[in-house]
Amino acid sequence: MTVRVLFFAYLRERCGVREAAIDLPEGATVSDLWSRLLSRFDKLPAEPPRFAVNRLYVDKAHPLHDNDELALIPPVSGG
Amino acid sequence: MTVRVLFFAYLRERCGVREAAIDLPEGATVSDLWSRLLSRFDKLPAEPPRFAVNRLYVDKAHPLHDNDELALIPPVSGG
Amino acid sequence: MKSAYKVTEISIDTEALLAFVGDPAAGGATLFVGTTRNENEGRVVERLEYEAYEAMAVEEMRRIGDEIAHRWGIVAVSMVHRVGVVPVGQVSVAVAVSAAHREEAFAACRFGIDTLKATVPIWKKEYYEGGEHWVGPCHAHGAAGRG
Amino acid sequence: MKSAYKVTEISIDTEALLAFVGDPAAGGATLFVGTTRNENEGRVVERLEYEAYEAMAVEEMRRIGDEIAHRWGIVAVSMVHRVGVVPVGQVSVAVAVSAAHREEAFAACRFGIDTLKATVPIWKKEYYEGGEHWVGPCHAHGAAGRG
Repeated sequence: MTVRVLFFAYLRERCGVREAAIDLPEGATVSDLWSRLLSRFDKLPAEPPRFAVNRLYVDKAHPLHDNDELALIPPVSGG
Repeated sequence: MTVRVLFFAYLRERCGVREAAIDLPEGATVSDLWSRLLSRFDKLPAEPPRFAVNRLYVDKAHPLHDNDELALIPPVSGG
Repeated sequence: MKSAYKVTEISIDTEALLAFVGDPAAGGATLFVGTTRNENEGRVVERLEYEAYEAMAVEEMRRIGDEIAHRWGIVAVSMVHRVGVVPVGQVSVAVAVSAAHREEAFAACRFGIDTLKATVPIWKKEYYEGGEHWVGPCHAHGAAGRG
Repeated sequence: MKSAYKVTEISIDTEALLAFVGDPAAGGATLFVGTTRNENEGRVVERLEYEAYEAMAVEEMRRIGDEIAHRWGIVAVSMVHRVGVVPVGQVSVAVAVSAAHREEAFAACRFGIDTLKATVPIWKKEYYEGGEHWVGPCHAHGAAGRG
């Protein structure tokens, strides 16, 4: 399956990318995806940000599905 | 001395007057003025309203002076 | 501290109020507007009519503003009350406060409207289906006179 | 309950927001606006620039609005956040809530802005004299990468 990953704010600037398509084996979780991202983007910090899948906050155990949209959410600072 | 008395809202409507000039002996207090008003306006309720002298809330013991402006302040309901 | 207080017979311009309290030193502003509701205690309200002891009302608003400035670090405050007829849905009162941070803006605005309603000499007459009356905490207007 | 949520690249029209939440059943409305301050933690701020995960930001605002409606009896709620450059003194965010009574309007508006700041995926970059940085609770943007 393929998951679309979105980068925002300082993560977008550090990694130099707005989005990436990542292939994963069936049954992969957010945690698995994060490991994959760490190996691909060496500017990512070791400490994970918050994650949102299809525009909802989820935890790292959340199972992923084909065509999911996963966003890396650094600490928000709207207002 | 003479004190100018202002009537508002339901007191103005009941007494049918917006203001009145009341003569008082030197040394008179708000309490004395209220007694005078009660004898002159029989539509005034026995229970006194709040009083303001020269646009400041005062208690009944407040001494009056010539040309003071005393307002009868029924329960306020702005907002 | 910037401040402005007014009693007005025309519509309250909330945009002007927000512009007045706006300031480069302010991180936020809280505005409260009171509007005429179409219902009160089960009665269908047609309109409200406000009467003010205008000179004292403005002075009392200023005292509230000074108290706000004393209690909280604020940037600007403004209070406006309308008098005369206020149709359903229209604004009768507005309180705006700006401050460096929102905590102060909220607390000061809330204190402002609460205190205004308790102390500023303004009276509301409610015109409802089938009657009218002066609104008061104790419905004192309904008390019998002595005469 | 009426509600409206938006992310916008142009100036926030607070008058339109107040008009939207206005309703004959509302006794009042509370509006909070966040504005760009000329100073932050001792730095002279020149402007802010906001970035949003727009689709989720609007959904998250809606979730906050639904939570507000669940907790308080309100008449209407609206939230708008601006993205792109917001010069000093201008409005970056606005939350408006109307309700039958002011207690609800204040509590719901305060909850709205507090929760928006904690959960809505929007990021602020501060441009100050001598530099720029992404604003975050832990200044995580300054953390070293692994590579």
